[in-house]
Amino acid sequence: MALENPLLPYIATITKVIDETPDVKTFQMVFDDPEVFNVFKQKPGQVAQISIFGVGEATISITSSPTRTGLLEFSIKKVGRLTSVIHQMEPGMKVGIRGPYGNNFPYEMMKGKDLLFIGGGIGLAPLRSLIDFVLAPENRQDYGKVEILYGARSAADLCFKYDLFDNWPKMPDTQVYVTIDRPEEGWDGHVGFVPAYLEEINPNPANKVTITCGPPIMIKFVLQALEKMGYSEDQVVTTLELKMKCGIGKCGRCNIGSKFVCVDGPVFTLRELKKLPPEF
Amino acid sequence: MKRLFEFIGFEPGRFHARWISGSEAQKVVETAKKVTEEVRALGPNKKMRDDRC
Amino acid sequence: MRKGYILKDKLFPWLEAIRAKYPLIAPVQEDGLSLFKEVEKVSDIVLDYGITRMPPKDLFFPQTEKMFRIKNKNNMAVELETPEKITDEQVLFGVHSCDLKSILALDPVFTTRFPDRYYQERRDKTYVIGLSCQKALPTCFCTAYGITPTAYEGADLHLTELGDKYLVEVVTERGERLVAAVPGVVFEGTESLEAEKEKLTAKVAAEIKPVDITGVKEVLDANFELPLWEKWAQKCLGCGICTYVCPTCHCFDINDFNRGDGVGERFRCWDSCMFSDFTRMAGGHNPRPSKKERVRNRFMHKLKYHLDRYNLVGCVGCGRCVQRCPENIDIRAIISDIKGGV
Amino acid sequence: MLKEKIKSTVSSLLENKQVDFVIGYGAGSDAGTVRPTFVKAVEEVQELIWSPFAVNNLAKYVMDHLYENIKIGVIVKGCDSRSVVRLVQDKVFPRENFYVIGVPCKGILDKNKVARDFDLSGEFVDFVEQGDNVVVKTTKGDITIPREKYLMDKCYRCETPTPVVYDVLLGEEIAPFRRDNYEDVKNLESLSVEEKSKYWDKQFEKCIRCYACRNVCSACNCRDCVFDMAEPNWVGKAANLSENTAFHLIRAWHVAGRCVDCGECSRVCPMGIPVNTLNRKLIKDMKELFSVETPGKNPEQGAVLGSFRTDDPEEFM
Repeated sequence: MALENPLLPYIATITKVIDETPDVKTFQMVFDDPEVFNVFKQKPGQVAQISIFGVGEATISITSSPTRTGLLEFSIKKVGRLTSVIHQMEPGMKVGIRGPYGNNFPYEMMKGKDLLFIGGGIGLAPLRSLIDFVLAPENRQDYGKVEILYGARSAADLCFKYDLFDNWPKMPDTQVYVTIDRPEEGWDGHVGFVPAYLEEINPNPANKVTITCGPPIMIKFVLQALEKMGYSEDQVVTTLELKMKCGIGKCGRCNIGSKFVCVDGPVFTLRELKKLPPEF
Repeated sequence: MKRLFEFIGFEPGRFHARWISGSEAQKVVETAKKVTEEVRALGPNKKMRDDRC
Repeated sequence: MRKGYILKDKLFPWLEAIRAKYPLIAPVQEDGLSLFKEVEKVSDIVLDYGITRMPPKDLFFPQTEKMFRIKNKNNMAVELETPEKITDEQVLFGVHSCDLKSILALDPVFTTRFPDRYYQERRDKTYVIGLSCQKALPTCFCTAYGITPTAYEGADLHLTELGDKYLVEVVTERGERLVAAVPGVVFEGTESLEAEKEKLTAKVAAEIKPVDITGVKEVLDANFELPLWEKWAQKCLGCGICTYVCPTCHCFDINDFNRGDGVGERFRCWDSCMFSDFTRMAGGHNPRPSKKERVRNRFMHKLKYHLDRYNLVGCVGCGRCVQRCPENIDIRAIISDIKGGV
Repeated sequence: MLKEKIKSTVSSLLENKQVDFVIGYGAGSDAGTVRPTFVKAVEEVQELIWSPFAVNNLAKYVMDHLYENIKIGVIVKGCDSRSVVRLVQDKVFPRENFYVIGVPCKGILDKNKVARDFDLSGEFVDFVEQGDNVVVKTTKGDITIPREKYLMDKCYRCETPTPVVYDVLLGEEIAPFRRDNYEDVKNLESLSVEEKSKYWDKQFEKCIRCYACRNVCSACNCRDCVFDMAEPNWVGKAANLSENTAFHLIRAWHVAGRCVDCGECSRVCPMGIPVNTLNRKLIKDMKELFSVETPGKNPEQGAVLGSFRTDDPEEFM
């Protein structure tokens, strides 16, 4: 939807801050003008530009599913200037949001299929918008079995613990696999890197789509593992993260070859990805 | 620094640099007074003003 | 298209009549540089300026542009004020064919898919008057892209000096409006001028050192890796000259200026894909980590990516980057290397 | 012929594996321009030329190879050789990784000055010196240029026509025959406060913040430059007079005591800002205050602002 001025953010208020890990917080936000929710219609996998006024903007994926109306959630890892400032913000404070930008996970194409989500670290945040979308009661019958494979460096670094250990495992026909990189005291779950765990589980590619997001090195080995297991390039969907500024295909920063990640991405199938120059 | 400031057109007296030890309280006071007086006499600085907003 | 003429000695009075009505931006000579500047006296306008140091894109996409004013009270209350009006109607005079074409190359970037309000308003409110070249510079190579040195595409009105007259071509409806608003163009008997213009076109085109771009796009389509990128990148200093003097480069950054008391503004300013931090992410990852990737990106944008996206050339052969590159990285030589596949 | 000497020297350096590659000059787009050329193999040596327009300071390029176990040959003129000294003194690039090919130089022609009076649009073929004239042979004919009339401004005040450091010197040593009396700086100093301010405001207003002056500078060797930093945001990215002035002041101070006055910053500026004059003001002051030489001129002299003598003037006490 075209705004009159796409570079002007909507003002929103932080309503809740959830500590996910030592360096990740999830922010619930609500537009100050409730009418904005009628025009800001995000689809799973899209991103938004979050403003802190006087500081700047950062591109953050929308982690809440569109099926949860009346709020938006953003899980933000403290890595840079803006994210450090937002980590100090509290409920009641004002931010700006513009978007939604980019394409979305191909949830129509996924209908009738089993879904395998593979995430690492903060990479679960964009996947979560689609997980909650397909697990929502109104959509659940459209999709087959849902498997979620997720890993982080340590137990403390696992995002969305309430979903991983509580909400999602309770859902019908849903399986959650969690792993951490190194053994640690008090952890009786799986230990090892995500790609290795994936090969252990060895999920059958028949009628399945995998959706993966995580650090570049994880994605690289996950893609290799999936190809080895016989997944076709169309069965593998990933979402990329590049530095963005405008979000609207003009500022020239997030291009990979002729494609702009902010409008042509961030979601690509492995087939599309292989057509792009290796510059991401 | 002072010399380059003046080279690009800041008024002499707009910028001061003084070496003052922590024990020289009197010198701090005197210097602050002198700098304030000199700068006040020069009036508001016009160079390098960022008049945005 | 309507055609008319202005007698040569009536040109400046006509421009003065325009200037009396609108801000007039035209090539002037200032401190040894020719630049498009708002003129106070039409006599300051330089007609045989060769090429301006900076392209006219600044008129539509200023180097630094305030987007909105911010009043932020400790993040508890925020007010944003967008400017009511971005610009008044203005006239840009004296744009050569390469630069005219570059405006057309920028248009789809800013006006399609999420139209950019700032660019759009400046574009809508600017009458562009083109001016044919009378001679070519050693760095000119517009003809490589099928642009003729007298082409009017991109102008609203286009002028060509021919003997004691200027041929006036009214290219767009906006041009018609300007002609109606400022009388002075005589609409009769231009046949001989048109024939003269053809001769001028051939004369100037013949002065241009030929550059052949056939096959360049195909080589780039097929090869992302070519040894030439490393060869040229090692000469590159990584400054932003080529991108800032380029009429079709449109990269920008968005930043906030903060006065300190919560009042500030959000502005955008030109940025350059040649800068090392351009694509560096907050976490440190950089998809274009070395000069090789950055140099490749710039020339791929000029010769391939812009064509892929908008079916328009990303280079118009103005030669500014050739003139200004401190280390003589010459896109014409790169084109020839690409053709040679080296 | 200097060109032949350069070629044979570089050939033997490469053949004997004394260097990994050599940075020299190749032919540029027109007769008045040279292009830095990186020669890695003997076959490529033919690309090297010598030209009276060979102005570029090539020493900067070694900074692309920091921390590499590499030996780089660099062709330097007197002015450029000061960069080599400073790079070594600052421990940016070790002396043993340099192979310095020195070229004595009576002055480089300013292509902008020459182009006003002569047609330089042909390709460079060769040149010969005939007394006080330089005859440049181009594909569009020969041009006879009286040298003294068309030199780069910096060459009229050159005090090091022979490189101050080299591993091999190609050609006869030239004894210093000019003096730098900082006329350009003095002229500006003599202006009133208002005139100075107006002059520099006009210059800084033109700045497009392309950072070419920084990137070409052999004294600009920080891994992360303050001008690229968003946090802390020392200088805003907006191009306006205030931010531009801050940029130029910080840049000049930052290289104070390290700037070798090679003049490249002024040469590359696309807007014709006399960037180097700020540095020269600082050098002139340092010379007056501390009785030192231009940085890099005397390999024995350490960093000017990095050393302390008890008799240093103390204007700030």
